[in-house]
This record gives sequence, C-alpha cells and structure tokens, in this order.
Amino acid sequence: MSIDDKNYNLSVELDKIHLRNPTMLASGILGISQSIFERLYNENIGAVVTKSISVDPMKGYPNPTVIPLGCGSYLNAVGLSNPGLHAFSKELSQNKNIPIIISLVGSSEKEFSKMVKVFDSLNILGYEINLSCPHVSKMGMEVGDDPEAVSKIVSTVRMNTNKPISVKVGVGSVDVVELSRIAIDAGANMITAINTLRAMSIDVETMMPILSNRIGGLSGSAIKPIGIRCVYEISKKLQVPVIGCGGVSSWQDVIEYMIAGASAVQIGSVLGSRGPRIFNKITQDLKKYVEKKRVANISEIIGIAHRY
Amino acid sequence: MSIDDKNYNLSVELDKIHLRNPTMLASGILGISQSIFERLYNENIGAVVTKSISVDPMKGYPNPTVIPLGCGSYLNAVGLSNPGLHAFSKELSQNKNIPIIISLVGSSEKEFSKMVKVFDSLNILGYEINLSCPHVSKMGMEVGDDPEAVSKIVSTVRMNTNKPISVKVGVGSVDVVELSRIAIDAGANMITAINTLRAMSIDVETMMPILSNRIGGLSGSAIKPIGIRCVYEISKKLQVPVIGCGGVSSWQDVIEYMIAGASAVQIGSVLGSRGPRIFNKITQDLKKYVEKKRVANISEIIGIAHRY
Amino acid sequence: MPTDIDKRRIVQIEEIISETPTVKTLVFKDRLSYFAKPGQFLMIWIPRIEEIPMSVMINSKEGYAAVTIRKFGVGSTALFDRKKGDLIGLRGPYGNRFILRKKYRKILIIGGGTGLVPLLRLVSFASKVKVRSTIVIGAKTKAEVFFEKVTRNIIRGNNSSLLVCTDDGSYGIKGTTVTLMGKLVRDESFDCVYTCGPELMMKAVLDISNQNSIPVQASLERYMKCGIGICGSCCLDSSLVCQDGTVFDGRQLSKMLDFGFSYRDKDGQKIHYK
Amino acid sequence: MPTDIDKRRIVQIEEIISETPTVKTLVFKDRLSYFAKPGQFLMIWIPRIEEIPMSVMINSKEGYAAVTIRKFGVGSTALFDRKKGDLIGLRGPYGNRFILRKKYRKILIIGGGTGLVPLLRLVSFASKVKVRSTIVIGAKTKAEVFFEKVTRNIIRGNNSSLLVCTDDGSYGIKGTTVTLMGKLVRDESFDCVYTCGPELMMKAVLDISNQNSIPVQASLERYMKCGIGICGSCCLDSSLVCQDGTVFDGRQLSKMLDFGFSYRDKDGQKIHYK
Ligand SMILES: Cc1cc2nc3c(=O)[nH]c(=O)nc-3n(C[C@H](O)[C@H](O)[C@H](O)COP(=O)(O)OP(=O)(O)OC[C@H]3O[C@@H](n4cnc5c(N)ncnc54)[C@H](O)[C@@H]3O)c2cc1C
Ligand SMILES: Cc1cc2nc3c(=O)[nH]c(=O)nc-3n(C[C@H](O)[C@H](O)[C@H](O)COP(=O)(O)OP(=O)(O)OC[C@H]3O[C@@H](n4cnc5c(N)ncnc54)[C@H](O)[C@@H]3O)c2cc1C
Ligand SMILES: Cc1cc2nc3c(=O)[nH]c(=O)nc-3n(C[C@H](O)[C@H](O)[C@H](O)COP(=O)(O)O)c2cc1C
Ligand SMILES: Cc1cc2nc3c(=O)[nH]c(=O)nc-3n(C[C@H](O)[C@H](O)[C@H](O)COP(=O)(O)O)c2cc1C
Ligand code: FES
Ligand code: FES
Repeated sequence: MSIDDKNYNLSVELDKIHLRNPTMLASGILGISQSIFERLYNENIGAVVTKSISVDPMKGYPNPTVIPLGCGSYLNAVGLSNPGLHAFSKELSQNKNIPIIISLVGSSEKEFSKMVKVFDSLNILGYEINLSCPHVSKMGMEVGDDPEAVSKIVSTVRMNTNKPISVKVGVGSVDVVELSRIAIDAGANMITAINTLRAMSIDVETMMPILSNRIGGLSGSAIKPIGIRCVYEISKKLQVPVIGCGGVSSWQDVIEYMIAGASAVQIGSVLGSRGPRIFNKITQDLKKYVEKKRVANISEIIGIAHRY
Repeated sequence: MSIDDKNYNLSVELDKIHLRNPTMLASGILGISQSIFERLYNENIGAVVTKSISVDPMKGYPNPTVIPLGCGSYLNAVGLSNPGLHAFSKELSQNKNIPIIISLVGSSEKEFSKMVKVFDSLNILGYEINLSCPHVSKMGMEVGDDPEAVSKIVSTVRMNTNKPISVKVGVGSVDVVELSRIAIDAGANMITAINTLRAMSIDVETMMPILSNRIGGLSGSAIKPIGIRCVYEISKKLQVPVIGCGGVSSWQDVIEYMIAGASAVQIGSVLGSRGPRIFNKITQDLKKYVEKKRVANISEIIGIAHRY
Repeated sequence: MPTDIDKRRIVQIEEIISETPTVKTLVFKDRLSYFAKPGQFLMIWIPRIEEIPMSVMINSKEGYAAVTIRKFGVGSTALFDRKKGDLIGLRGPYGNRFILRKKYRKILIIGGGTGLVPLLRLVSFASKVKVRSTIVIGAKTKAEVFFEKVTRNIIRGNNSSLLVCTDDGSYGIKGTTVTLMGKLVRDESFDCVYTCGPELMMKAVLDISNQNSIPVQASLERYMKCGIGICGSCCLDSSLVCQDGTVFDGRQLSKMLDFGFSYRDKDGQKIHYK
Repeated sequence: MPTDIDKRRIVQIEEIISETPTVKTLVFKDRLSYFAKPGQFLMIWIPRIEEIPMSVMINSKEGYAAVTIRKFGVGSTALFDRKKGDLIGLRGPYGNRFILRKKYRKILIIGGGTGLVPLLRLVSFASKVKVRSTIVIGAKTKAEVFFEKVTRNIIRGNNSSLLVCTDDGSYGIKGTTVTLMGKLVRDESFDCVYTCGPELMMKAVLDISNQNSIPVQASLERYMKCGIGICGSCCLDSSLVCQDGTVFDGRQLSKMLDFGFSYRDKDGQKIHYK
C-alpha cells in the first residue's frame, strides 16, 4: 500500500507493535467481520480491535441495545454479543496483512487461556483484555473491580502468549491508575483507557427504561474529557504505552489524546454519524497537521501536556 | 406568594422539608449571595443550595476555572472558593423565607461541627454535605473515597443538628450505592447524586491543559445519563429521598430524574446558557405536564421506572 | 453528529389495518417518516419488549406514515398485537434509497410479502413523476395476498399495471414472481428492476436482470441492532446494510459473496440460507 | 445551549501598540470579536497563567479586534508582556451592550483609563449613525492619557468633540472627568450619558445624571471566573455583571446597594470601596 510511505510521519510504536498511524477501531464497533476489517484497512486505519470475544457464542441482550443520545453521544448495552471463539477464529483464519488486535472477555482464567491458545496461531498483532464492560455481570467491569481477578487473568494470558497485551480499563470502583498498575505488574504491555461509563436513559413519555438491560454504557463525545483525564493520569504514573479511547471524532481529538499521553487512539461511536470513511478523513487531517507543525513524527507530541 | 397555591400539585417532601416544587439550585452555582437567592426565589425555585462553605475563606484556583465545552457541558475547577463560615453566616443572617440548604465542605469532623454550630441558628432548611468534589485534595472526593471518614463526618453533623442532612455523592472509587448506604447509616436523611466527574481538557493549539488545576469536574448534559443511573440505583436500594443532579436543562430532564427515583432535582450548568429564568420556565412547564397527564401531585411519578 | 432523525419520537397508533391474518399495518403521525425515502427504514421501539427495523409504509394522510408487520417472533408479534391508542417509539428513517433515474420511463417492481412496503413508496413516487411501473406481487396463496387495493389506488390513471401471482394459483396468475418476471422481461423492455422480499427471490431477480442486462436495485434485510452503522450486526460482505444500504444495485450485489448465501445471527455467527 | 462564542479560539498577537508605559493594546484577528457590541467583553486566556475578562477594543482592520490592558497583577502583567506572534485564547464576546436609542442626537461619554475601551466602540457606532458625541477622557496626569489619537480618528468629520482632562492639569483641562461633566451638563443638553471607568467615578456620574434627569448607562466590572452566569463571582446585588450586564442603566444602578459601595473578592467576601 502506497498509503504507508506517504504517512511515514504518522507511524507510532506500541510495545512491539508498529502502526502506520495512531488510529484504531474501538472494540465492539463493526468488530466481527474480516471483510469489514479489510474495508477499514483500505480507509487507512492503523489497526482494528475486534468485538470482545468469549469462549462460547453470546446472543447478548434483546434490543434496544444502542441509543443515540444526540450531540455525538450514545448509550449501549449489547451485552457482549459475539460469535464465540471457534466461529471467530474461523472468521480471521484467512487474515494476512490486516493489523488485528483481538479483544477478549471472560469470567475465569481458564476461559482466557483457552481462547489465547486458539487465537495465538492466527495472523494477529496481539490482545486487548476487556475488564471494563459496565453492563454484563460476571464479566467486564465486575472483573475489573476485583484487583485479584485482574492480576490472575492478565498473568494467565501472559503465560500463554508472547504477543503484546493491552488491558482495557474503565471508570469503575477501582481507581483507573491503580487498576492499570495491577495489570502492568501482572504482565500487560499497555493500557487502553477508557471503556463506556455506566449510565441509563428513561423515556419520559412511557416512563420506561429504554435499554432492554435498563443500564448500559455511555460513549461518544460526552466521555471525552473523562477519557483525556484517565489517559493523562495513567501516562503520568506508568511508563507504558497508553491507548486513548472515548469520544474521538476528529483529528483534534486524536491530538488531544496524544498530548495527554496516548500513543494511539481508538475510535468508536463517531462511526454512527460519519461511517468508516472517518478513518481516512482523520488520517489525512493528521498528515496535514504534522506537516503544518513540521513535526518529524507524530509520536513526538505524545504526553507533551505533562510538561505544563 | 400566590405562586405557591397555583403550583400546589408540584410540591414534594424531602424528609422534613416541604418544597413548593422539585427544582433546586445546585451547589456552587451563583451560590454565595442572599440577593441572588431572593431573585431565584422570585423565579419560582423550590430551594437553593449554597456554594460549599468551609470554615476559613478559600480563594480557590486561579482562572481558568470554568470551561464551556459545547453541547451543554462544562468543565470546572474553581477549587471550592468560598467566603468561609463567618462571612457567609453574616450573608444569610437576614434570611426569612428563602428555602436555603447550606452545602458544607471540610476535611475533619471538627470543621464540620464548628460550622453546624454557627449555621444552625439561621433560617435554613438543612444541610448538604459535599463529599464528592473531584478536584480538591483532602476535601470532597478524597473524603468520599474513604468510607470511614464519611461515616465519622456525617455522624458529627448529625450530632450537632436536628435539621435534615443530605449527603452529596459522586462517581469516585467507592460505589455510589455503597457510599450512600454508609451515609444513611451514619445519620443522613437523604442523598444528592451526583457531583461532577473528574475530567480534563487540553488545548490542541498550545498543547497545554486549560484549567489552572489541570483536572476538574465535568458537568452538564454530558453527565445526565450517569446521574440518572446513579439515582436509579440508589433509590432502588435505599428507602430515602434522593435528590437528582447532573445535566438537567428542561422539564423533561426533571421528569426523567423523578421517574428514575428522585424526589427533587438540582440544576446547575444550564444557567450558563439560560440564566436564572430557567427555573420559572421549567416550573411552568412542569405544571403543564402534571395538568396534561392529570397527575394529582408530581410526587406520584417518583421512581415509576422501577416497575419496569 | 446525530441529527433529528436519531431523536426518539413516541407516537400513538391511530389506525390499524388488517392486511391478512398475519399481517397488519399500523398508522401513526410522524413528520420525518412521512418524508421517508423509498428503501428507508425506522427502528420501532415496542417499550420493554424489543426494537426492530421496519420499512416505512406510505399513508395517504399528510404528515402520516405506517409500518406493515408480519407476525413472526417476539418483537413482531408484540407489535402486531398493539391496539389503537398504544404508544410505540421511532427513530429514523435511516439508510439510503432506491434511485429512480431521470431517463427511466418504465420500471419493473418485484415484491414478496412485506417487501412490498419500500416498493410502494417508490411506485408512489414514480407515479408522481409519470414513470410507468409494472408491479408484480407474489404470495404463496390467496389468503396471503395483500396491498392489492393500496397499489391500485397509487397507480390509478398512470398507465401502470399490477400483476398478482400465487404459487398455488389460488389467486391471480399461477407461479412465482420469478417465473413471471422471466416472461415479462422477455416480452417488454424495462429501464430498471426494483425488488424487495425474501433474499433467495431477490437473488433470482438479480440473476435474471444480469442475464438480460437490465439495471437492478434491491433492498436487503440483515439483523440490526443499532441501525446507524455502529454495531456491525448487519454486515454483508464489507457493507453495512443499515448505513450503506438497505438498497444496493446490481453491480454491488453481484460482487457480494454473502448475498443469497449467508446472513449473520444475533451473536454474529454466519448462517447459510438453506 | 453554549454557542459558537463559547468556543475557545487561539489567536496570534499580530500587533502591539504601546499606549502609556503601563498600557498596551494587543491586536488580533477574530471574527466574533470584530462584531462585538459596545460593552461586551472577552475572556482572555494567557496559557498556564490566567484567564481574565477584557473589553473588546475596536481595530480599524476588517475582521480584527484588540484588547487594551493596564499592567496590574499577575494576569494583566503576563498579558502586557506578551510579544508579537504569541498565542492567546479567547472566548466570548459575552454580556449585553450599551443601547443607543434611535431618537438620540447627542450623547456624552465619560471614560476613565481602560474604561474607554467599550466606550470607543460605542462612539464609533454612534459616528456611523450620525449621533454627535462629546467625549471626556480623564487621567491623573499627562503620561497616563491615551487613546486621544484613536478617538480623534473615529470622530473625524462628525461634529463631535473630545475633551481631555488631567487631575494635575499637566495636559488638557485641569480637573476630574466628574467636575468637567458637571459643567458640561449645565451648559449643554445630552440625550444620554455613557460611562465606564473606576466605580467611584461612575457612581459620581450616576449621581450627576440623576440630579439633571439625564438617562445614563454604565459598564461595570466585577471579579469574573466563568463570564457566563454560572459561578456567581460577579454578582452585584441580585444581578450578574457577566450575564445581565456589563451595562446597566440609571434606573437599575440607582436601586443597587452595592454599586459604588462594595464588591466581592476572589473568595466571594464583600469588600467595601474605600
Ligand atoms: C431494513 C429492514 C426492514 C424491514 N421491514 C420490515 C417490514 O416492513 N415488515 C416486517 O414485517 N418486517 C420487516 N423487517 C423484518 C423485521 O425486522 C423482523 O422480521 C423482525 O425484527 C422480527 O423480530 P421478532 O422479534 O419478531 O423476531 P425474533 O423472534 O427476535 O427473530 C426471528 C428472526 O427475525 C429476524 N429479526 C429479528 N430481530 C431483527 C432485527 N433487529 N433486525 C433484523 N431482523 C431481525 C431475524 O431473521 C431473526 O432470526 C425488516 C427488516 C429490516 C432489516
Ligand atoms: C467586564 C470587564 C472588562 C474589563 N476590561 C478591561 C480592559 O479592557 N482593560 C483592562 O486593563 N482591564 C479590564 N478589566 C479588568 C481586568 O479584568 C483586571 O484588571 C484583570 O483581570 C486583573 O488581573 P490580574 O491577574 O492582573 O490581577 P490580580 O493580581 O489577579 O488581581 C488584582 C485585582 O484585579 C481584579 N481582577 C483580577 N482577576 C479578575 C477577574 N477574573 N475578573 C475581574 N477582575 C479581576 C480584581 O479587582 C483583583 O482584586 C475588565 C474587567 C471586567 C470585569
Ligand atoms: C455498541 C458498542 C459496543 C461496544 N462493545 C464493546 C466490547 O465488546 N468490548 C469493549 O471492550 N468495548 C466495547 N465498547 C466500548 C468501546 O470500545 C469504547 O471503549 C467506547 O465506546 C468509547 O469510545 P467511543 O466514544 O469512541 O465510542 C462498545 C461500545 C459501543 C458503543
Ligand atoms: C462552577 C461549578 C462549581 C461547583 N461547585 C460546587 C460546590 O461548591 N459544591 C458542590 O457540591 N458541587 C459543586 N458543583 C457541582 C454541581 O453542584 C453539580 O453537582 C454539577 O454541576 C452537576 O449538575 P449540572 O450538570 O446541573 O451542572 C459545581 C459545579 C460547577 C459547574
Ligand atoms: S445495525 Fe448496527 S451497524 Fe448496521
Ligand atoms: S462571572 Fe461567573 S457568574 Fe458572572
């Protein structure tokens, strides 16, 4: 792809991972189809993170599962629906050059080791462990809120792979920096911050909760200032790459996350209004930015805000 | 005031407090002047909560302290600036009929008892204890994240007054329902939820954090779905009045909070775009709502969402 | 940025039309739906039960629209069972639309079941701009034929024709829409074929159109959660049916490996059409 | 909803005019500020140092505006020390404005120090609609007089007059703006008096206007954090200077107990003017 050469100055390094640019697909967004991953790659994305995969297929919650709230914010409780380990490893089996990170979710160490054993032979960059889904019991946040479980799960994944591991944290009842530290100590190579925040929306006319699960996760523009804060705090305290996530919808948002300390950013909700093209748009805009600012490589700006 | 009779069907009860309607001023918003409180009362407000007051005057952080983020959201780190116990008790000394709740902030039990001893002789409805300011060390959230400190402070205030006490909780590292339970067990009569969420904004052009304190609290529309969720969860578990707060800007938002379980709501950030008149506007709209829906008293809708 | 169409409206069902024992049309007032383009769909919220995608049915009253449901599983049955005066929620209309090129004079419409819904909006539009339509409505048997009267009303005075066929010959022409289409394109020339209905029917329509070099457009269905291009549940090859579709043209359809072959279930696993 | 004006713009200082040893005007390009109304102010961000309210100074270039700072404490000194090419942030313009009624033919302007900034925007506007202004600029001493030339340029050819006075008589007329105003209103008639400057001066201007039954408008200053009606730090009796003001008329001012009497400090405590 000639895109790569032209974007030389947008490349970033995440542990052992080299990305042609810092944009990534956030987990759970369009994340179950190899054909879609290929399309996103043609839209110049840096890497894709898959939907969080569990050992067994999960149907998730009934609809409504996704609610647009206006102003670029969304509420969702899809309930981690996913095709499961086997169907998904088949889905990715033909992957050659798409930079894919598999997101994993589960409730026991055994489940995680089972998945990594299967996925590790695929052509993938690494893993993201989802410890922060705010609306599924016994998975996600309930694990993330239990420091001991986090440590055990991360160590288990570490023991079963040499590929880089990111742990995805959220705003739960363990401090985000503390949780990140536990994950890193247990063998994670980097941190993704943040997942959605536990939230709810009730219809005033019918007086009923809208999501079938009642409570879900808030994403999009609303959470950007919280994501920026988390990335800033984590990157200030820990010497590992941080992947920023939450409310990115433009090149300015990417830069804001990077200045705050992110080495790359994940993009999700904005696809609801801008479609997959947004990746190409943002990448082109970033290119203009580094050229205008005469930045030799975009990674130079990572964490600059810590100086002030 | 003839307003009272006309709005008979909007009245709500919060423990021993009777309010002519469920709208309240959120703490920290226009909250230091008796003249302003009188103006708000003429705008048909249900009650005012003052700026959080500490024993000694506090200058707060240098500007910038308040940032409009667009879409009805704001970031602030005023640093609990306030005129202190003595100047403020003088400010309120002439109060007769304005329904005022004093918000208290401090770092030790002694400070709280000192304040309550002075304020208790004023014409006020009760107290709100701020345990959730996310950007001032040793006060607010750092206290709220320490269950033992919460318990001690609330008991101390309880011992020094017979007036109703609300404890204001936020999204910190103790679960909001757990924290509320601790506060109630220690003698609080009700809960205010939620305060702002720890957040940050960095200017892309200068690459510098905008707030002088770097980190502040997110308020306004962005946090409404989180506030609704907290009110829903607290009111589901605890049998005490809950005061909803966060992102209210219209009568629909008031109703949504009440359906979720709030007995009253506090309104803050929206004053930045709508001014004090918003209270009269919302109250009139609520009146139309109860008339249209033929609700005898608005309190009938409190917590209706729990049925579904 | 999410726009007006994303805002949930709560509407009252003002009229219910029973089309067949298992198909009903629910009429409601909603400006955005009234202005929906042919091929667009709504996400219909049945409070505390489901939210399902439904094409926007036309209604003769200004400012009104409708949905036509076939009773099927949990969600569609709950919607089917709504009474006059009940409340449902809507967001949308979402998706792209059938395109009627300026140069088209005569078009062929092949509809099966509720697939007629988006097609009738198209026929109505074509009628207004004086494009002649030949509409083929197919059903298994007489009892399952519906929309015949509505269609006649729409095309009245426009030199268009309506052909009804049933698999068992109990009403109209005996045979499937596909066999009928084969005959029609041999005898007459059409500028474009538009279709919506069971996927295997649409696949056959695509094949015949390709063989006869007639442009074709089809409105597809896939399992949808968000309806707006976020969740990925509606993916079909590299397309998102909710955002890139629901309407695809012959060129796009011919390249798709999944079209007429497989779809994804609620958990995202691929299932093959039998 | 917060609108465009709330959006922080980062602008470059393109020109610096030294008005006196302690007063400078910084010129920048910003469309919203260019269109500011007389009396409106900006919140000026000096990155990592302060954010302070500043009236919007006019600039002759299309699309440009300026601020005129008196070096004072931390924030104003930092702004004063900015160099050409430095970046500052802006939000606003905020607040209401001076009102120039259609029927006014002749107005009196009383300005002290940087209080002239909003007044010059008013004079410029008055000039355009052919209203005659008598402008009184006051300063302690000759070295502190500024804006004389700018003002002359604005009123050129408009039959308006500019009077400069100094307390020590080192330049222009000897005396304060207030004594001069006393004389002016005795000799001539004005449709309205507009003032901005030290509060005690404005208080005296209010009193004289009331005694002579002349309408008066004053642009006030209070400590401001948010500039948009949220924090309450700018409260003056039951008004918010940032949202209800900065401009108040004689009727409002006469009812205020705090005007000319007390203001609130950074912690909200009331301080009395000495
Ligand atoms: C764009 C579009 C327009 C449609 N228009 C109409 C219409 O006008 N009239 C009509 O009767 N039907 C229409 N459908 C189909 C309709 O959405 C499904 O039949 C309906 O959702 C079934 O829901 P259920 O709860 O009854 O089924 P379930 O019992 O939940 O599932 C049965 C099957 O129904 C389908 N289905 C269920 N939920 C969905 C969903 N959220 N999205 C897509 N398919 C689903 C799946 O194939 C599923 O296997 C349309 C579908 C799409 C995608
Ligand atoms: C609407 C308005 C318009 C103004 N226009 C101008 C102008 O055009 N030119 C000019 O030189 N000055 C103007 N000022 C005054 C200017 O804002 C203050 O002089 C400046 O903020 C001083 O800041 P500092 O950091 O230097 O002072 P500090 O050392 O922080 O404080 C000294 C004193 O300055 C004042 N001050 C400080 N910060 C603020 C603040 N945020 N808001 C209001 N007053 C403050 C207070 O009286 C304070 O006691 C205006 C003020 C207001 C409210
Ligand atoms: C519909 C939807 C589904 C999601 N599913 C997952 C998931 O499976 N695993 C996960 O780690 N995060 C999931 N997320 C969270 C996103 O990856 C991301 O952290 C969050 O949406 C914030 O980013 P955004 O504001 O760009 O959307 C999901 C978000 C949405 C909106
Ligand atoms: C400028 C500002 C100052 C605030 N100061 C306080 C405070 O002193 N004490 C407190 O408990 N909450 C304070 N808050 C939080 C509000 O009371 C409220 O919880 C929060 O703003 C959410 O409500 P809103 O979205 O309606 O603004 C402050 C909020 C703002 C915006
Ligand atoms: S339905 Fe969610 S992407 Fe299409
Ligand atoms: S400056 Fe905040 S209310 Fe006026």
